[in-house]
Amino acid sequence: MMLNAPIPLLMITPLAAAVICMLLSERSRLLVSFAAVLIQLLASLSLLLLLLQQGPITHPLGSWEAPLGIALRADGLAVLFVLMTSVVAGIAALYAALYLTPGPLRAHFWPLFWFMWAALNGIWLAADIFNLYVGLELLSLAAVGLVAFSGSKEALVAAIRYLLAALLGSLAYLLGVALLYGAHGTLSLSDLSQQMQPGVASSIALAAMAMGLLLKSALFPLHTWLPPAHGGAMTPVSALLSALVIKASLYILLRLWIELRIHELAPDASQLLGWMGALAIAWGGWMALRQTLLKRVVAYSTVAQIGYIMLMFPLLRADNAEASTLALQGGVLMVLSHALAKAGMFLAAGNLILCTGRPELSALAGTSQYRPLSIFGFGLAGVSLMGLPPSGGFSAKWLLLQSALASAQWWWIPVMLLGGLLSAAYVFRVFHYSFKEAENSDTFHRPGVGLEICALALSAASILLGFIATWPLHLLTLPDILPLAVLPEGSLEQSLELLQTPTYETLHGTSEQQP
Amino acid sequence: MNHSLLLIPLTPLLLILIWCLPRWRETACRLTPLAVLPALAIALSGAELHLELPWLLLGSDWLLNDIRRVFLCFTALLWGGCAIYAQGYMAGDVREKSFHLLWLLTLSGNLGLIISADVVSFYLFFALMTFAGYGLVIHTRSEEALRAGRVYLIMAVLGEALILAGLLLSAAQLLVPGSLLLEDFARANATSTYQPLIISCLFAGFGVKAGLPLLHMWLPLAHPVAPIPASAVLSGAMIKAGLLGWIFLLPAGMVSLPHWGISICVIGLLAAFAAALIGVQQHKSKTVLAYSSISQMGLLTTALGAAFIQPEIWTGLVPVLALFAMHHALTKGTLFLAVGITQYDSRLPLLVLATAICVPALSLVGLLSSGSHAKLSLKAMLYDDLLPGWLLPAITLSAVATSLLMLRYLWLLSQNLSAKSTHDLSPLPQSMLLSWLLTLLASLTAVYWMPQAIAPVYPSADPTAWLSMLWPVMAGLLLAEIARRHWRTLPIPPGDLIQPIEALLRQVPIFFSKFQRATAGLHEPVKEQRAGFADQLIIYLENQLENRSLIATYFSLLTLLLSLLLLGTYFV
Amino acid sequence: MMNLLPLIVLMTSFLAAMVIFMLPEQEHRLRSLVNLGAAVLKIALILLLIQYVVAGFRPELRLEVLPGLSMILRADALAMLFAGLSSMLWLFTTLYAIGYLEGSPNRSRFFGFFSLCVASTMGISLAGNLFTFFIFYELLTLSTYPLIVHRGTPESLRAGRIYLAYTLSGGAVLLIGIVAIYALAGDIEFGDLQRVAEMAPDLHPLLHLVFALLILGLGVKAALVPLHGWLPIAMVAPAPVSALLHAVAVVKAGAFGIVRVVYDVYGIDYSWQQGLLTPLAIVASITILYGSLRALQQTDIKRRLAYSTVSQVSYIILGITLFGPLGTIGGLVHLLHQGLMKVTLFFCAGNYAETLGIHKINELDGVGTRMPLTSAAFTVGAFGMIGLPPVAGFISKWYLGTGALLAGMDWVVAVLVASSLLNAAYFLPLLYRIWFKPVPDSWPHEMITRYRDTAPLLLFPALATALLSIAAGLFAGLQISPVGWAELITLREYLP
Amino acid sequence: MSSSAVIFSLAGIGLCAIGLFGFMLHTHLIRKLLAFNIMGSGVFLLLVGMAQRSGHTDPVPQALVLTGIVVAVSATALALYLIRRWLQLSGSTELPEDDRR
Repeated sequence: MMLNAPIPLLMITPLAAAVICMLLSERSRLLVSFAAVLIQLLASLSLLLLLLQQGPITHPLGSWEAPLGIALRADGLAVLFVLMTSVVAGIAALYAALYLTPGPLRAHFWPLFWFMWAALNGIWLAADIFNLYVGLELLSLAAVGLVAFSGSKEALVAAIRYLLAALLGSLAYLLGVALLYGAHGTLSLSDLSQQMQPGVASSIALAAMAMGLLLKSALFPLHTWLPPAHGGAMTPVSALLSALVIKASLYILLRLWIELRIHELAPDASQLLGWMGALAIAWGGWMALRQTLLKRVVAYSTVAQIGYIMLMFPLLRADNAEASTLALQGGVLMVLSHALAKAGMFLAAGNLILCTGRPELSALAGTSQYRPLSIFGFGLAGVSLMGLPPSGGFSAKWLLLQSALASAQWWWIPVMLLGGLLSAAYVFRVFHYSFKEAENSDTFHRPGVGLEICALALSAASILLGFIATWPLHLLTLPDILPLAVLPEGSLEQSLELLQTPTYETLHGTSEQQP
Repeated sequence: MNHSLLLIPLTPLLLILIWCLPRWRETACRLTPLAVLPALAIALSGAELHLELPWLLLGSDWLLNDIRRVFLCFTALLWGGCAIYAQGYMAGDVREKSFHLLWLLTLSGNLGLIISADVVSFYLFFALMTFAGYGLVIHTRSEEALRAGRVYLIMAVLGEALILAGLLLSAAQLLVPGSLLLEDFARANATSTYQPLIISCLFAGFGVKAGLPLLHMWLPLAHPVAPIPASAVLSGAMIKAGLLGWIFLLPAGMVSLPHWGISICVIGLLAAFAAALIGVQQHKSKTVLAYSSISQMGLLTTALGAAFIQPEIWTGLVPVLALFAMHHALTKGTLFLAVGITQYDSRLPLLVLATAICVPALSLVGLLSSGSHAKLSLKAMLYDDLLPGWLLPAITLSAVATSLLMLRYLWLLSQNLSAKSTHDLSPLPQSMLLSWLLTLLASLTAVYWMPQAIAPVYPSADPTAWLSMLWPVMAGLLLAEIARRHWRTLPIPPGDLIQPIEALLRQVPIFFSKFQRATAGLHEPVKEQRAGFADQLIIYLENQLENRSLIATYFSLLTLLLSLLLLGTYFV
Repeated sequence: MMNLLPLIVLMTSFLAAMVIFMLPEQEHRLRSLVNLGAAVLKIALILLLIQYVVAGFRPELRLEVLPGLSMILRADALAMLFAGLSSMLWLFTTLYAIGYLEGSPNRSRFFGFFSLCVASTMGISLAGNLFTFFIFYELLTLSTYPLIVHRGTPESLRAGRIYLAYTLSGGAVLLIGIVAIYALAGDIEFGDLQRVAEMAPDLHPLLHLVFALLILGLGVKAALVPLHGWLPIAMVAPAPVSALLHAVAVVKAGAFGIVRVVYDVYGIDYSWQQGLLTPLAIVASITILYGSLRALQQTDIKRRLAYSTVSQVSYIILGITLFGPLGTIGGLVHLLHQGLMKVTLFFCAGNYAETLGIHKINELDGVGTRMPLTSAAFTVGAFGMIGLPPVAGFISKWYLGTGALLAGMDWVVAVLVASSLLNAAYFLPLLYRIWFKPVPDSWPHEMITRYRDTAPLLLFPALATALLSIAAGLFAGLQISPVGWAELITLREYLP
Repeated sequence: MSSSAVIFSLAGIGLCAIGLFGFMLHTHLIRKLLAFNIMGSGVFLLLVGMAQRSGHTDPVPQALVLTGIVVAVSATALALYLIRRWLQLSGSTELPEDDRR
């Protein structure tokens, strides 16, 4: 049953877990959660297998057909994000279980966590724009709850700010949905991509949807709610928010942009997104450099990294299939590696704060001496964020750079590289503090081994992604969501072949070494 | 048998190994005189030896032929004699042990370069000799010694650099690609397009050792301050390394280069005369000897120049040069050692002492044994129609200069002797006396038992020829007598030109400090820039963005902008 | 198995690093054991690899990390030159570091990153394309940073910051260059010269630009003037780190990268025809002279050595710009020779500092009497730098000079000669002070009094590398000498 | 498009605009929340209005609005809870203007 129907399982398990967690006692709550995490992992894996065997799957929930029913769709991109969620949220759940002391806080955490996961899966698998709205809204509410549940004053302010921004974004998105439905009479993404009519209503609709989504993704200059929310939340929450939640709205934006073929028809709009991204890179990097609180540094780093992801949009060009493919690959890889690295970094930062007992950067002096493992976890994640090899971040940057060159948009190259340097500056600023001579001996607390391992696992995964990037990128071709029709002859086929078959050089090289 | 060549430079090095063991150090010091024995034995054995060592450096090639044997022979003799001398002279010196170490190193270099037939070994031993010799020069660590050492080192490094440049330039156009043999280099230099540059570099580079004018300043500074045995080998043996370099590497005898020849002759004669003129103004016997060395090397330089004008004479000239080198080395060595003898109570009758001191001086002016042989042979070789007519008279005339220098030397020594009464002086160590007499003997007789290579050139004992050697000495005596009565010595300091040059160089640090000031800022840390304008602006804007719910406004504006963009490009 | 060897070589130090990170701080003996064991094992493996390479094999391992983009580890002759150097010096430097850090804190971290640094160097040498090269190039930056800031003092933190600013910027520029050449020519492997050579003529200006970018990026680590500013400042690091930085790892990585770009990406013929080499030669010459001039002005021993490195590393670059086998041999062999000699000098400088607290040049007076063996080793290194035989430096200089003339760039000889003079000018005074100045009444800060010279673990590596630098010069004629190996590489380069 | 649809749509857009302005201008959190609800009503009106184009009633927008209302209610509830907590903790109904260096 489980292997046959992973899609409903992916939706139902988290919702069920959320409800059950609200009802049960402390101990059983953890058990249920672990069981649910396990089911989620297995379900996403079986979905992957199914996808590899059968290709993209469409699944009407409860056998109700669209438009009134909810249709779910699992193509390569969706499955990739499902898997990413399972890995990151699974590890974050483990971390949370170890991190949160038993008590009311933990009681609040698990239901919200499961609602969030349900919303995420809903968004990844949604096939129509209204379900995306529902998912978004559920996600926002769960996320706001997660930010607020620690109960401190700062967290509360951050949560209210976050909520207000999220509501504004949701409404803008909903407005767009209304206008699009009014103009086209359909909500399904695939129908819309075929029936898209030009007009004022469609333009406003798309603009409102895009901006609403960007507001939820905290793209500069709509980012100000993010640092307090992500920096002020409890560590596992920060990790989840930065790694997964903001990716949901970006995912929707990407879907809209590609499936409604805006990247082909309105390159100027793409340029706007790109420039906002460029500014975000600079702004976020600079602000990260100026923070005195460790988690704020990491939070502003998210602002900058979103900018990187946005650079994918102007690089998706109708007139250059090669550049578009590279851009899509680079952008998606950037999302993946950022998810892993940022989650790892937040967890490592949380560990460091546990060590020192203080949230300031200046408290880190001596940590590299006495708690090298925590710093190491932070550093590994930092490597990926800086875009230094070998890491997923580097591979993504490589692809984006290649794409920028291929589409002759050279101006993104300095943006990416300077952004990389800025991120190096703020990551190494943390090291700088940690390497400072400590006056006293080992006075640090010792975070549990489990916590360290969680952080390290995520950070290491972001590095590992640099070596196995072909594998997630292969999923992007199931099906290839950039329509083949607009490609010049052969170029994509070639790159597809590159994905799967050994190149001539590979064969040549191996044969050559036998003298 | 060929491998016995290895012994020549390695014996001193082996002694150094022994020296390095603290318990054996004393023994090693006592054994220094033995370091030359293998070299001497091999040199006198008369066999032609050739050893190829492809694994050594870039592929080494060591050779002992007739000419080299002469050089090896007198070098070993002189070093051996001086080493015995040093046993007595250095006894009780605080730095006696380090003296022996440096002695052995220098010796190894000096012996090694004589048997090197490839450029790399040659350069290696040459450098070894030069740099270890520095330690000998500054042995006393006195102010003068350090200054002399400084000048010596700077000039030596310059010389090394010039030699390296010359060698590299020659290597570019070898006729046998990849060869490292000295003779191939010399052959290449005969035709190379870089020829002027190569000849300049090599001539000047080795000229530093040989004391060419303007490159000579270290000589009168270094020779007097070094301990006497070291001065003797510096002036006698090591100075000849420069000559060897010329013989091995310059294309003399292969091509006719009259312009070069004339220039070299002029330079040589300039050295011969000017050194004498400056030398007679000096007040230290060792300084006078040093200038005499410059003067004598000037004669050899002139002969070299002649071979550039008339290549035909080269084959005959080389043995003569070797003979002359041998003569000068041993004689000058003896003269230097004599200076030390006069500082002790030798308990010899004054007449014996004076004779023993005067004999080598007479030899140097050309009146006796090796001196007359060498000078006569040289002149005989330069009887050539193609050579400029003024060459021979000039060389003959140079004997006047030499005599003046020798007279000055003897006079200074006699002043020395008479100034101190015998009982002020400590007794002369036996080893010093022995070695002095041995060297003297060698200098007088070597010409008769030296390797046969140079034998055929001996001119017959022609009285007229001898007369031609006598009159310049007489003229010198006359001049000296006149000068003694009417001439006050000019206040020319040892090293003559070095003083103005040093004054000039002292300006250089000023340039340097200016340069330093100009570049110091370039890579020194930039001051921390905090709270720059841009930074403040960004922080201000960030606060503005966050406060007062402006986010909704930006949001609306951006939505509007995006709609317009979409409208503009998408749907219109 | 043979094809796995490069990976195993890489992993010996990488795994050693991981194990060391995991070991508790107080497990000094076990850590040293792991470290030395890995170092010895690596040398053995490298020797094995060299056997294969000599026999004409080319062990290779590849992994596709991005579509059309592979990570390639490959042991070719040039790789083995650099790998051999780093594995050998790793052993000595580790020994030295064990002695040097005796009793100081944070050794676990230090040795961990130390091994990681060597692993990156291995990766750089074994990289089979620019992409792989870049991966390890940046990894090297990351793994050296903790070593530079190891002491945690404000100066070392500042040095670390400056180091990062330089090297990461350089890395960024290099990345542009690499991305650009990949965009132009695809996944271009080292030695695959057809792709660039056969490119359409209208792309040549672009290729030149890319060449400039690559050199600019690599030039930061190779400390080409004016990109050298980090090097003297990074001198605050502990002596073994300086030794590693200067002799093996960082500057060599830059130089080695330039070697790869010129020989194995663009190809020497193409670079020569297009006139790319002369500007590079000019930059290298300026660096040689400028570095020497600046070295003259320093009063701190390590800073003087640092500027000397600036100058000496450019010999390598100068060598590869000289078209013809001799220049190539000179450049390549200097990669090894400079490593040996400079590591000796830094060991000795460290010994002076650790034993007697000597940091300034004017404190060196008479130290030859107190520490004769260290000083002898220092002398050997200095003579090598000046280029006096039989120390290895002469051999490099000889090949460079003859190579320059062969390539028709006779002005290079003047540069070499001037540089020799300057080298003499800034090394000979040191030697004079060491050997000929009277022994002072007291040393600045005498720390090791138990031994006649200094602690054996500090002394042995310095002596060993000094002997090796002499041996490299003295036995240059042997097939197994650095020159012999460089000749082998050159043969393969010029007669493919 | 029928005239009632136009009226619905225009009213919806008007409400949206009013709500947006309210959202921008007010600092009192409850007012902000109310402004958001007004905006929400505007969007729902728009949805319903647009759905009337084909003469008969389209069930989809109805379902959407229904869902939308549920979502809006829960969001409002959460917001109210948070605002009340904030009032309890700080005694203020406005967000603090936190300044950074």
